[in-house]
Amino acid sequence: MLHIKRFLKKSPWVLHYNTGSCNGCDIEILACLSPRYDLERLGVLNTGNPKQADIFLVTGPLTHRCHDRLLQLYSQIPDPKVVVAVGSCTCTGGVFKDMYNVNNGIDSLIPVDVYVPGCASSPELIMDGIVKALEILEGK
Amino acid sequence: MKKTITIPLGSQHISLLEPVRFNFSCENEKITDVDYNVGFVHRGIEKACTEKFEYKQVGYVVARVCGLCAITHTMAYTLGIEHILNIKTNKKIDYLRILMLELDRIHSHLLCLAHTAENSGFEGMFMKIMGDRELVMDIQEAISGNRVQFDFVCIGGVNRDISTECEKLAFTNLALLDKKVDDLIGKFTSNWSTALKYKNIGALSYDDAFNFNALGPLARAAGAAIDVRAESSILPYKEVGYKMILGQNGDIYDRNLVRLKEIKNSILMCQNILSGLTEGEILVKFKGKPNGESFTRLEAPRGEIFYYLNANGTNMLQRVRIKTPTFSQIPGMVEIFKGSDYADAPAILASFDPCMSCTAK
Amino acid sequence: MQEIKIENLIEEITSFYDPKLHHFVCLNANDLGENRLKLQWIFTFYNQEDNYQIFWTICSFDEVLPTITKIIPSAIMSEAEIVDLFGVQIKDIQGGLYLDETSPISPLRCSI
Amino acid sequence: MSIVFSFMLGFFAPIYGGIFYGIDRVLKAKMQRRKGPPVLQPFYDMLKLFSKTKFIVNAPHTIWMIFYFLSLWAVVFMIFFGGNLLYIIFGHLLATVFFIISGYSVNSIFSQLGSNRKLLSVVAYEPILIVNAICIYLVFGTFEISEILAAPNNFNSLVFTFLSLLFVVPTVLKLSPFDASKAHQEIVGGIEVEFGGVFYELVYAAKFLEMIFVYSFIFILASNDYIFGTFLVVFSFFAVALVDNSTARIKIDSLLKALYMYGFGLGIVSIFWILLCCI
Repeated sequence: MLHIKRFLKKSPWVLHYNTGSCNGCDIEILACLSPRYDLERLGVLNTGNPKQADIFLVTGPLTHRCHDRLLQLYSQIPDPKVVVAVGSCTCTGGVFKDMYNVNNGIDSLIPVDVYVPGCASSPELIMDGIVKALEILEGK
Repeated sequence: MKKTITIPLGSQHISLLEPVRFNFSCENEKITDVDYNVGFVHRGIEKACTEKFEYKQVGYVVARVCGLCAITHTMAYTLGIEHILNIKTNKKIDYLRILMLELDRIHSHLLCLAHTAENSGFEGMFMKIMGDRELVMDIQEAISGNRVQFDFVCIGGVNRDISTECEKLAFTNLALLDKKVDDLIGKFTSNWSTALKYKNIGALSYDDAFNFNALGPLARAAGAAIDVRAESSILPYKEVGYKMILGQNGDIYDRNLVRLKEIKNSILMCQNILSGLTEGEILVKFKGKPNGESFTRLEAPRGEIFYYLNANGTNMLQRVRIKTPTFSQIPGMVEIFKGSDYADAPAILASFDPCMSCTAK
Repeated sequence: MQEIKIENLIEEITSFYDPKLHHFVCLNANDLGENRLKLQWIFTFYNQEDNYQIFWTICSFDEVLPTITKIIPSAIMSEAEIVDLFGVQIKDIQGGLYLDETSPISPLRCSI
Repeated sequence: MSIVFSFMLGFFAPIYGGIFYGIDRVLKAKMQRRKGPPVLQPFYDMLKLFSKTKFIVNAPHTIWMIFYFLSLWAVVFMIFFGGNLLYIIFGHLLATVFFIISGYSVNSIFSQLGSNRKLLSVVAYEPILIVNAICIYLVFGTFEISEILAAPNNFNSLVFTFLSLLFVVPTVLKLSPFDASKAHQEIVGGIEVEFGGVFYELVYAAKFLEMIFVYSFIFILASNDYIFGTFLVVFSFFAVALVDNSTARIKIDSLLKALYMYGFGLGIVSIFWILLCCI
């Protein structure tokens, strides 16, 4: 019997959503796709379409207006899926903690599998996070 | 009868880095009306600056308004508070500050060019520019210790001195980048498909640039000589070789060229600064608490950034007002969208280099 | 700096503003407490170094302020922002630029 | 060619089509100074898509897509069994129409825009295919692929046909600059947008079949000289990848203009070339 599930980690397609971060982590995610870091050699495609995604990269401390959108996107991704919180503010709220329009990290709304720290997270950290996410994806 | 369709762009879309929602009302993919929603990133930084953080910390908080022009935010705040506290910095500090501002401008412009290329379906160019951009990211990392969000500027000076190895690395990388930018200018001017995609698309006329208060490369591409670097004397830009770069038509093509030429100018400034650096202290001591108000303007990669500070003699500021370039340009952007094709909308949007986290704070 | 009355704001700005010469930076609001709001319309001059022209006035939160978007289209953002963050009323300008139902109401206002 | 061999070629078309696609991706990455994914990446993607949860937007949407995939596969079978060139072109058109209907059947604006644009691009490239089929008929006197492949090599008279087909290849494969119908950054993949899981695999594997469809057109231009035919395919493969990497996406009306002016124009030139110079 062929174990289809182990191929999950060979072809992770990424959906990226910004829930109110400062763009620092977002441009580092773009830098990850660039020739020096080249995420595509791990099979990563930046799909931009929740229906075809496996890994959900979220940046930002979850502002009130992004709340519903994040939930919608999360529910549109077919199982199995992993959520990677990129950046300090996405993990805990970071510097934006307790500001009046934020919810202190996305784990107040959706389950997070991998926390990537750093302000801003460097591309190496983000890649580490994605590799970690692949291990979790295999187990799901 | 023409049927009007509404095409949403955002808040999550592959061509967007940040959440912003545009609703394009289109007739046959021709945009007739635009509805915008820019408040997705509103976090409440202005309030936190006056209630949660002391004035010495605020510089690092406002850096998180926007990751792309973080140094400009810190810089503008620092200049404002230094004006209130009456701190005079020396030449070395000014030079180091301009160096970082210009490096930041180079990487931001390169990112914008890459993003415009990507959004017009030009993946090869995106990869090429992103590859070249790593050169300047290396310099930033060597000087400040972080790639983006380097908290380099502090009240009274800068946090790190520049070592001789960094200087050497910066010289080699900048010289290399200079050649690559020349190459890029050639590629942007000679490619058949980019000409179709960029020429006369998303144009802003000279008069509209003034009427809609356009700023930064958007205005300069239309031929309007609007640049805070030329209108402000806080930082010694004229000493280091600043030159205003103007376009003519205000279309995407001109915006790209203005950005590329500004990168060349910034590289020149950085080289001048690095060769003209003198020995000196990097931090000026200061005493007392701020009391008074200040208005500071500074040129971010996207245009004018404005800080209003009001302090009342305590550790907490009374009011921090941040005005960012994209914020005042949105009515102008909406005007440009009208009448262009939806197929061009992502490329036009990227060529504005919009920064929503700046806009919504 | 020039103090103006809120009634003749439109006339003052119309007579002053020339799009080719003056740059509208922003409309700044500052809550001074005790139902007093300081408003500043900040302008600069193109091609002149550090030259500001600031019109300012102090008003209360109950007044309905006039809008200058007819003269300066880009002012709409500044005005919508202070409508949201301070809860003042400006003619023909709706709130909802930044805040939703779940957000606090007029967060930058002093809590007195 | 024996029937069994042809059947095997047709049956395993998605498999080696996938390998072509994998090579294409690696080649593109190398051109962009990247390492790129492994060659077998399309199969990893396929197996992954099988293990995802199944999402169906509505039944017709998915059913039309299955029709599209099956009829495309049937077209590929027809190619390998040496069928009639005109039947193959119209069979492919039928498959594409299923694809377009599938795009129209959901209430998603991106999918419908994708269908509009796909329809326009079909209108653009289909005449070129037919004109080129006429050229092939003029040279070989038959539409049957099996007879064409047995005829002696006469590429000199088909040079312009080859050039004109080079315009069709990126349009059918949705590659830059003629990829307005897919336009990832504008309409998020167009018709593909609403598919997820195993049904997206159909769209994904259809790309491989489309590759086989267009490249087999180029292959038969060399008739019985199979080595030269392979060379033509490899050459156009490189040329298309190079152009894909060095151009931006042009708008759908520019696409129509470009295809009619150059692609169709070259097809007409080809007819005159054959009639005046070669017969």
